[in-house]
Amino acid sequence: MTMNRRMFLGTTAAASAVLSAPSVLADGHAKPRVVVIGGGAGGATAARYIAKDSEGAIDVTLIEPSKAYYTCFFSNLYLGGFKDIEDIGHSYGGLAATGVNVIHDWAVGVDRDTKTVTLAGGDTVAYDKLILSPGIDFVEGAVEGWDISAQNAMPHAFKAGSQTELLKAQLMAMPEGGTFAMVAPPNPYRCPPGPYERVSMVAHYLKANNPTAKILIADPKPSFSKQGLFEEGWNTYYAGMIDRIGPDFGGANVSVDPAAMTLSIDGEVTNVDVCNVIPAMKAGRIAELAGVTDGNWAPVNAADMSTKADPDVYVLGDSAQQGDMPKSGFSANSQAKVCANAVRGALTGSRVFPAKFANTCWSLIATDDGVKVGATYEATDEKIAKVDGFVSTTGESAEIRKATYEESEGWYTGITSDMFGNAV
Amino acid sequence: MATELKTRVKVPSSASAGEVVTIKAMITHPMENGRRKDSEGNTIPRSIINRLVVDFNGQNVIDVALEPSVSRNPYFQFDAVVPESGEFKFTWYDDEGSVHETARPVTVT
Amino acid sequence: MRLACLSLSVAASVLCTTVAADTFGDPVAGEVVFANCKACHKVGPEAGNGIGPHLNGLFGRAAAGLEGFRYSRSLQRAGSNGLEWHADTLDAFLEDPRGYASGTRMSFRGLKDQEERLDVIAYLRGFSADPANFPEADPTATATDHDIDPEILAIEGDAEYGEYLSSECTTCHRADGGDDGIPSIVLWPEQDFKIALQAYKNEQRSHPVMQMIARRLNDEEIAALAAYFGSLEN
Amino acid sequence: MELTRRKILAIGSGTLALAGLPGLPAFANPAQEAIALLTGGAEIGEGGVTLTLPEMAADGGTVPLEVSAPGAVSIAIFAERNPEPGVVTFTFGPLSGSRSVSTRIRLAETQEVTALATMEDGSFQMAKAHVDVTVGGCG
Repeated sequence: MTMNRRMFLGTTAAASAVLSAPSVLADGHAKPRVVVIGGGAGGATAARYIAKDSEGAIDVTLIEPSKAYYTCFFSNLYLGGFKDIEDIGHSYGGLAATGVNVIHDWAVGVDRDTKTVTLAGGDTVAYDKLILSPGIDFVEGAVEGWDISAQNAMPHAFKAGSQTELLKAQLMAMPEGGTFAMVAPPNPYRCPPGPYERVSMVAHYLKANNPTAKILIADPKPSFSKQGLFEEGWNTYYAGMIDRIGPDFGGANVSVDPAAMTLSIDGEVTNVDVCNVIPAMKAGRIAELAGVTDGNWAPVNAADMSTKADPDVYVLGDSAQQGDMPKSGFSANSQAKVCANAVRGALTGSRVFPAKFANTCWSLIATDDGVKVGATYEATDEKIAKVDGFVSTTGESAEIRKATYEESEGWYTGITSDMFGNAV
Repeated sequence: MATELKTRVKVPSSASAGEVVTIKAMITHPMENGRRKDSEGNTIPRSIINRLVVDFNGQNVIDVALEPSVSRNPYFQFDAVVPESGEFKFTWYDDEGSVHETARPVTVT
Repeated sequence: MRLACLSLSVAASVLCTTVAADTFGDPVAGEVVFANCKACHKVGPEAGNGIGPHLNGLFGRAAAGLEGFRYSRSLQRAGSNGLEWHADTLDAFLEDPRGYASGTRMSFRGLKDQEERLDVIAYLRGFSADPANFPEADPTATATDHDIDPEILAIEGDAEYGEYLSSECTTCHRADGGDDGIPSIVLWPEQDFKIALQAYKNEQRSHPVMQMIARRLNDEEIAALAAYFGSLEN
Repeated sequence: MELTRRKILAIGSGTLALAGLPGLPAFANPAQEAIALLTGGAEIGEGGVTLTLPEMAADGGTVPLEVSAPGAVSIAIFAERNPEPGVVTFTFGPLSGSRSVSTRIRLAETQEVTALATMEDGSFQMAKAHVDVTVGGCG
């Protein structure tokens, strides 16, 4: 049976009618106010969609310290020499043109009782709905011998920008036949295939410029995302260059000495030339300051991304503990649109549609050899639950891999214009 | 493929006579189970590590027969008695008939 | 579809010899090449506009010159600047469509093999007026290439719901119609859009991401998306 | 010993010469067939084998397994719902330090895993463990 149009409209109209009464606004202002903290894949998308779709009915403010945003996705391609740093940098001009009030400052506090956000510059910003999309921070003490003050000697490069440029500079300065080490993070973390795509890109660079160099990975996880695909590619393109030490051989028992440039795995000390330490992760600090985290992450309701702690505070992307979706830019962008639709509905009575989520992660292994994994998700009472999925297979033809890579480039253009609009 | 396999073992470098030591052994190998298809729909032929033999000074510690249901990068942890100074020898056999050997000395103190 | 285009042009590789641009191709061979085009472009007596404009009477037509088809701004601009379709301009366009007209919505990477271009141009020449150098071509337009229930295709979409659903598409497919590794989907005729998504849903078109996305869209949702994307301003 | 080993290998490669074993009952699954072939239908005791697997595995491609059977000369592992039920067989030599081994196996779906130990006196012991295989996340 197919629903006819009237039945269809009838059901959605009924659903939205429940939500049509705008939430109670604080006194003294005409328009509902949405404040978004964090201008990445989650925050920029949410701000842009709410501003665009509400057509001026909602005041949208985005708080983001950086004036230029460098995407973490595709930053590995910069390491591999496939992209310039400018290719992954974006301004907030397009968001401003859409009507978003962009404030470049750090949010340093949230008072959920008075519904205000405090900025490092001293100002406060009031909100009716607050959306947090602060990405990740690192768990202190996760890697023995490393703290954030060591990030210049041993960069994490898991927030893109100057850290990525530093890692690239160190890679280029490696002595002939030197060792590039990576301390991989435990689950869950931002971008599950990210460290392994990075290894692929570093290997691609070294193969061309420093072919006797070695890559050493200390990994606390017994297995990792797209492992079969990566290992197949490493064997094909970079045979003998990459050595991954999993937990069976001490990959979880690691310490570093940034001053001496050494890495110790299970007590065995190795001199390294570059050491990319990617520590265990947790929600961005403002989520913790807002009091919406439980442990390392912020639990949210799957239907609209509102936090379990406060129905007027939403958390998107990496910081959210939502269920089955991986922490990725695609996921954050997908969650942002569901959240934007719900927030707009709550504030203006516009139609609220059922939550649908999707994610696809592309990774580049070598020139024209791209792979992907993806899934669709739905909101259940407990969590965001996986519905369906696919993954590239080993042994695919070169044409398919090339098309997959080209598709990833198309996606990059697509998602960045979806996040930032078209800058004017 | 056969030339690029990497083996890894963990054996204490010293032990007392008669001590039981824990040994870990791994080889990087896709363990192709012969059931997957490539993009053209052709079956990818079975290619696995089918046997691991671990000896110490010519005496057997363990003999493992592997089937395709062992995970890729086969990994085993087991215990061995070290009666005297000598050498552990690890021999991996694959479907193509190649043999991959690693040896690791132990000194009895 | 896209993969088919890709594999063809890759397989053909760069065999470009020094065939002069005024050499006539083989229209029979060109019909085979045209198989890559006909998902979007129709020719023959019954042909109308689909995802792309029909190609009857193409020779001598100004770029973006058909009434009733919504062309990209880029081709409109080219047309108003005087671009007309002839063997030479078609040859250049087909070699690298996006290089020739950067904003075109034609999601086709082009034919790198000059012989293929000449063949398909010769084939198309048969559907234009005054086919002095060619015999009358047989009609080739296919009626339908799908078996989707007409009732499903008749569902009228809820464009506002479609706008919400479209946000999932625009993560990859650019809302401005730009085409860069991922095809443009804006301004498609509603029916073509529905057929395409239904075909992914039924796994008659092969692309793992699109199959996955389409599988969980019901018929009303597909109609809603078609209504929304069909309604966008250029 | 050598005979046993050859038998095990034969089972693993899927050449189930069941016709050669008259009098065996119909089996619920190939793992039971394989086990019966190995034991020749002899009685199998329980309690002498400890088999440890996670109750739930997010990735069926690498499921950690630990098995221990003091006094065993060999231990064979079977997964009843895998395309081929034989998984791996350990035969202990004179310098074995214990009858315990850890490894990682593939499980095609949620199922019961069986460990069958052949003891020094020729008797058999077994243990079973149930594993729920869930679908993995980002690859």
